[in-house]
Amino acid sequence: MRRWIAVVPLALAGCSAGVLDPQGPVARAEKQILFDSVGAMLLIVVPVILATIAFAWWFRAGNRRARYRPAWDYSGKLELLIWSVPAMIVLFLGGTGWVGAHLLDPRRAIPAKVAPIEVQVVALDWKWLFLYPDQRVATVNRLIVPAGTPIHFRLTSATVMNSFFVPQLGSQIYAMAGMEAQLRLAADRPGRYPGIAAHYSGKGFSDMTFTVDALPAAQFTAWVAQARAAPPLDEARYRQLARRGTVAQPLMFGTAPPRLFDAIVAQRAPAAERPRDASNQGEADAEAGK
Amino acid sequence: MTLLGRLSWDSIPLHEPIVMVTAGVLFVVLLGTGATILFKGWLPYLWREWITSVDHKRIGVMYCLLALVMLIRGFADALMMRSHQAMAVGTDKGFLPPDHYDQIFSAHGTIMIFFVAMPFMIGLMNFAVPLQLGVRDVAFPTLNSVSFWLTATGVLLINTSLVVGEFARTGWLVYPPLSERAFSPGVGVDYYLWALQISGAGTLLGGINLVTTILKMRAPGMRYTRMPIFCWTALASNLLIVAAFPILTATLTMLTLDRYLGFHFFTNEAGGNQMLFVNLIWAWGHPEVYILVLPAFGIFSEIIATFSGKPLFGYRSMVLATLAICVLSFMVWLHHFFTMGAGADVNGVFGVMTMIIAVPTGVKVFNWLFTMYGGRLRFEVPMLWAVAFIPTFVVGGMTGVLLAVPPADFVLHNSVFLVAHFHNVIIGGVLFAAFAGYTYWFPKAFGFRLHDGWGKAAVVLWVSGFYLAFMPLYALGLMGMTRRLQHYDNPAWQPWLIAAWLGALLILGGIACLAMQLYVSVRERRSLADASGDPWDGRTLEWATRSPPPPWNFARLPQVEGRDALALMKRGEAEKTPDPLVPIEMPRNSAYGFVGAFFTYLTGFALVWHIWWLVLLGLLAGFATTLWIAWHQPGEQEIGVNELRALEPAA
Amino acid sequence: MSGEIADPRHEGDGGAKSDPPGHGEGGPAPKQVTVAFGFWIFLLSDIIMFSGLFAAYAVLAPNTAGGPEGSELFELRLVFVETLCLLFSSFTCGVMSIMAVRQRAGATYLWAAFTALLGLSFLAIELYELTHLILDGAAPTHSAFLSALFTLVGAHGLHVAVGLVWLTVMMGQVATLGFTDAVERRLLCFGLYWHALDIIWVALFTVVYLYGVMG
Amino acid sequence: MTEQKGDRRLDHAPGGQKEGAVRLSTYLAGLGLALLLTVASFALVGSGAVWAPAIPILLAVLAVAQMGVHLVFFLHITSGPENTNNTLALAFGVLIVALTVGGTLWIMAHLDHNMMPMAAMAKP
Ligand code: HEA
Ligand code: HEA
Ligand code: CUA
Ligand SMILES: [Cu+2]
Repeated sequence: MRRWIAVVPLALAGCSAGVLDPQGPVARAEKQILFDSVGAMLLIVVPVILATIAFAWWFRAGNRRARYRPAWDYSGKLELLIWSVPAMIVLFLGGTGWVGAHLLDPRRAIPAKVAPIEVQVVALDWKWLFLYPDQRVATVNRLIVPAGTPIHFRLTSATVMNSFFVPQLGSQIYAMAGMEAQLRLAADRPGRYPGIAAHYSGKGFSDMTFTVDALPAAQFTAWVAQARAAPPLDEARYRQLARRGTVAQPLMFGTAPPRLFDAIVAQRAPAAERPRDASNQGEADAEAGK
Repeated sequence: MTLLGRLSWDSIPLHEPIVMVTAGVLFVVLLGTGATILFKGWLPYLWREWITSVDHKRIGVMYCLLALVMLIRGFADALMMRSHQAMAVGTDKGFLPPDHYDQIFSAHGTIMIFFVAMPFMIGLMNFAVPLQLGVRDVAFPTLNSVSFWLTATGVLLINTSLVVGEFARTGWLVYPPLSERAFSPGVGVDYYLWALQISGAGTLLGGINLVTTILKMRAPGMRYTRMPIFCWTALASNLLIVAAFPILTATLTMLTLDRYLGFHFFTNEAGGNQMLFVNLIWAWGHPEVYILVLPAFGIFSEIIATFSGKPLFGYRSMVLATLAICVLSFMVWLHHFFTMGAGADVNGVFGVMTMIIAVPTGVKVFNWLFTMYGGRLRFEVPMLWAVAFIPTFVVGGMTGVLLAVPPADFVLHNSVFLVAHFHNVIIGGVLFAAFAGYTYWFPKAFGFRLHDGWGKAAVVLWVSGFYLAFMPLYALGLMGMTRRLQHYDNPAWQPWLIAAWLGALLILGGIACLAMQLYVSVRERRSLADASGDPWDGRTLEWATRSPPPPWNFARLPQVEGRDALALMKRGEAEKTPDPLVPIEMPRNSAYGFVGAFFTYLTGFALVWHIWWLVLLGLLAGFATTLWIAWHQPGEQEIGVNELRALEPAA
Repeated sequence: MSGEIADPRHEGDGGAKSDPPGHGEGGPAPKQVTVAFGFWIFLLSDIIMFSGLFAAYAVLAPNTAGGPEGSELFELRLVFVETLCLLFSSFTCGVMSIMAVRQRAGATYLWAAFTALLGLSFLAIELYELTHLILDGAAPTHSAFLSALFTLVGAHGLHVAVGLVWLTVMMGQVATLGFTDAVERRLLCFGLYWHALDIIWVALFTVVYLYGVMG
Repeated sequence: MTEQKGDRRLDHAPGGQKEGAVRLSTYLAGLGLALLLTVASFALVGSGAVWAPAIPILLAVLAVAQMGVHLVFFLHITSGPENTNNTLALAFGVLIVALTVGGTLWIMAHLDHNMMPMAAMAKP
């Protein structure tokens, strides 16, 4: 109970860490589109709401000053108006949507002076595995990227459908087994941004969160060097990770099998045990990371 | 292989206190009701007048009753979720473990859509459409009873899962591969599949019935351009049922084959394609939401015209808008998976198509406004719902259009912003319409009005509760809160969730008022009685007969001379040249629906639990019942002129 | 039936002078019309159901998961015979309806028997084909393509089987109840059903078999 | 059969036929046409009669034609005024089928293309 009270000022601090606090070019554009669209629609929605209240008030049966027109049920001019005004707004929104769908297509490269960094994302039950094909390191539930550098994600799932989402960086995209989605994002400046699984995936779904740490470019190189020292992600370890369960702490791996991601996409990676078929309730749950 | 398939004592969740208490209460209530019915000797009456009834009015009432009962279950789930999320922050994981919480949101969504909103709308259409068309019943009365009992079977089956087994933990649309046997080995998804297949069959048959009724069974002179707008929306809605539900049937069948026979439609292995399921389920799912909201639009159109004392403004563009929405709703389904990666062109096309729906919907809104303009507005309870509906729905529609902008959806998809959107349109649109229609037609169905004061209190509590409960979700969505979270770490969310919880409590107050209203109204039915049959100064034909209407609705079929047929008659513009009374043929009652549904239930239950002998038995019994009825169809019963005169002095 | 509209304001569309006959505007349509129309709507919905299966088949057909493809499996000559069976059964079913309308019981049985026989032959060939596939290792559990194939073909076959049961029941009805209105209506619906199955089969042999063998 | 009132004589349902209205010749004609189209379809496959890539298109045309034959000759759906409702219902059904099947194929093709594994794409 006491906690609740302590928390109120935090809430007023508002939409920190959300869509309204964008930290990258994609998220910024999306926020702008969001505001534009709402603005355009408010142009018509606010009058409609006001008119509802006004008409309801003025034409109440008790108001003798209001004129009763029991036969007024058609007006060609008004008909034209009520079809065309919404149509115009829709034209604007539709145009924005169309252009936006193209310019903000998740696969579309982000213009930048530096070459993008490659990250491969694997959704597991219930944790995120990040593979760095060029750096050859891997992490779980913690994504380290250089700030100001576009990131090219390739995403898949070794289990059920999921969705990879960093609200402050923008667009989410589904990760699905046997398929490879692509997504390009970038962080403007160093910082720590929460990431989530945005598609329900079962029991451990709520804990399937991660953090994105955008580091200055130099620090990123240092981090990679440091990560190399971590234990390797070998087959046994991967098998363990792939089991249903959550991990308490982010993990780091010094090396990873070079073609692990492709193997997962091609569904040739070592499989995790699945819950037995016979029981009607039981799911084998295990703490996969330790 | 045992005699009972997968069923065993372990299937009953004795270890879960919440479930057991709920189930216990349910059991006691059922037992009590059953015992009361038996001891008071009501069973023969119920059997004769309700269970075997093929009267569209009785069936309509039973649909609504079913929906109201399920509304309570759905709301109990909603309240649990709201209470849970109000506390489940940080280390506090709330009072519902994930296993249970996941069942609850799945159950809530499934039950609210399939067993609350659908039956409520279908019930109101069933009740009012034949009356408005000025005819004696729907095209196929016995089939109507079958439809209802199949829906009831679905309800019973899905509720059986509360006590025996479990509910699906997959969300209300059971996306594979999570819903495949490999990831959900339990019976939850199987309950879902069979309950939906069975009730879906009922819904489809009902849709065929109403389409045929509206196209082929109208009072003399009731041409299309004279049909009450509610009949038009009912036509559009039922056309959508006929066109969309088969897709659901096909899709669920494929998932069933995956689960039961090891097929590979949507599995991760052997070339299955989960995206295909998502695609097909929304090809049904999007039309589904318009199946719900179109009749709601119709109800409000009738109510606003009646209580404004004016004909509906822009009847023709209203019809046009209805049909446009009906067709457009089949061209937008991809907006539910913009983030699956179909690419810019596909997203763009479906985004634009979606926004186009805002145009005909907007036309409707403006037509309602202009109907009010120049009217003499009487703020009876149905009209209050209508006036609350317009701004609420417009806000919900606006956020819907926002979600239709692909780049905006990329950051809002699956967030609680989306949850706020659809509760905004469903509660503000469909549910408000259900309550409005319930209040509006109640006196027609039962011969007395609902109590006014309690009704007004319900409106106030519901509307304020709704805003308090769902506006915070918009904010939370923008803050990055995703849906279906059993717990969360961000303490900044909690105050908003507490506000939402308080909103749900206000809604609870609204529900209590509705219950009180019903109780008080029944108690005071004498003083609330309506002898005229036309308590609201109505404009359409349902008010031209007495309340409650006789089984044959109209002793003479009304002769329709124009739009707003009754209003014309009242103005004396439609000359009444009474035809001589002629004998009427009325369909006889039939137990087929009930008995058939009983066997269907057995079959469904047996399929869930893999009790194959019972499956066979149930199917054979159902077939035998069908054969029996094919030879012993009750046929029609003629009501002679003298009898009619005696029963209907006014005629 | 009032032909004239006195006041144009009453008129919805201003145009028509008299109630056009039918479509329920001149009052509720007779039972036979509503039943047949309702059944027509049902058939359309059934066709939409099939369209879902067709769409799934079209999407999954390339997903053979290393297993056999259509071109390795299909035996066009069998399919041709199947098609002929169904086609001729559509014809015999039509003749049966004519006999039924003329209320000639003997001829109705005869043509119904032809129809049933042709339908049974169709089913027999189909079953033979499918069991063969399974025995050859091309079971529906093998790949998404085979799942979709068996489901689509099986759904059509199931409809045919239901039709045969229905036809048998109808002959029993004719024998015991005679050509009552209800029996006539049911026969009419059966005819519609049977012809509609044929339409679905046309799509099926084209999309599945003919396209299939072309690879 | 119940005698129908004069003003309803034009209201037909599909297959709704009065005695004598549909003759054997209709069914015979339907059978003939359907046979022709079927044989043509089967013969087309594997024959060199048409430019190979056009065969699927021609097959589709033949199939549509045959469905039309079935509708007209067996189900008695025509364009007459008494058939308006039936034809409209059919048109609605066809529209829905076209939208769902067409839409599904379009969407799924794009999804498959966009999500094809890069590794697989590299292969020929
Ligand atoms: C018809 C549809 C419908 C309706 C009416 C509601 C109503 C409500 N819903 Fe809902 N909801 C869904 C459809 C609906 N919902 C769906 C589809 C989902 C998604 C599920 C999923 O994720 O898979 C969902 C999910 C959902 C969530 C999960 C969000 C998440 O994923 O995190 C929550 C959270 O609290 C919620 C809350 C509520 C609340 C508080 C109401 C309240 O408004 C409660 C309303 C109360 C009633 C409707 C009952 C009132 C009336 C009576 C009892 C009658 C009284 C008697 C007489 C008149 C005689 N809903
Ligand atoms: C009755 C139910 C109902 C209704 C009527 C609607 C109506 C609309 N819905 Fe909603 N929707 C749902 C129920 C409903 N929806 C449900 C249940 C889900 C989620 C399911 C799930 O995932 O579990 C959903 C999800 C959903 C999504 C998917 C989001 C996502 O998953 O990321 C989208 C995206 O486009 C969307 C859009 C719309 C639009 C554009 C309308 C339009 O029809 C709204 C039109 C109305 C107006 C716009 C207001 C009035 C108009 C004017 C005043 C005119 C002027 C206005 C303008 C020009 C803007 N809806
Ligand atoms: Cu409420 Cu379980
Ligand atoms: Cu939608």
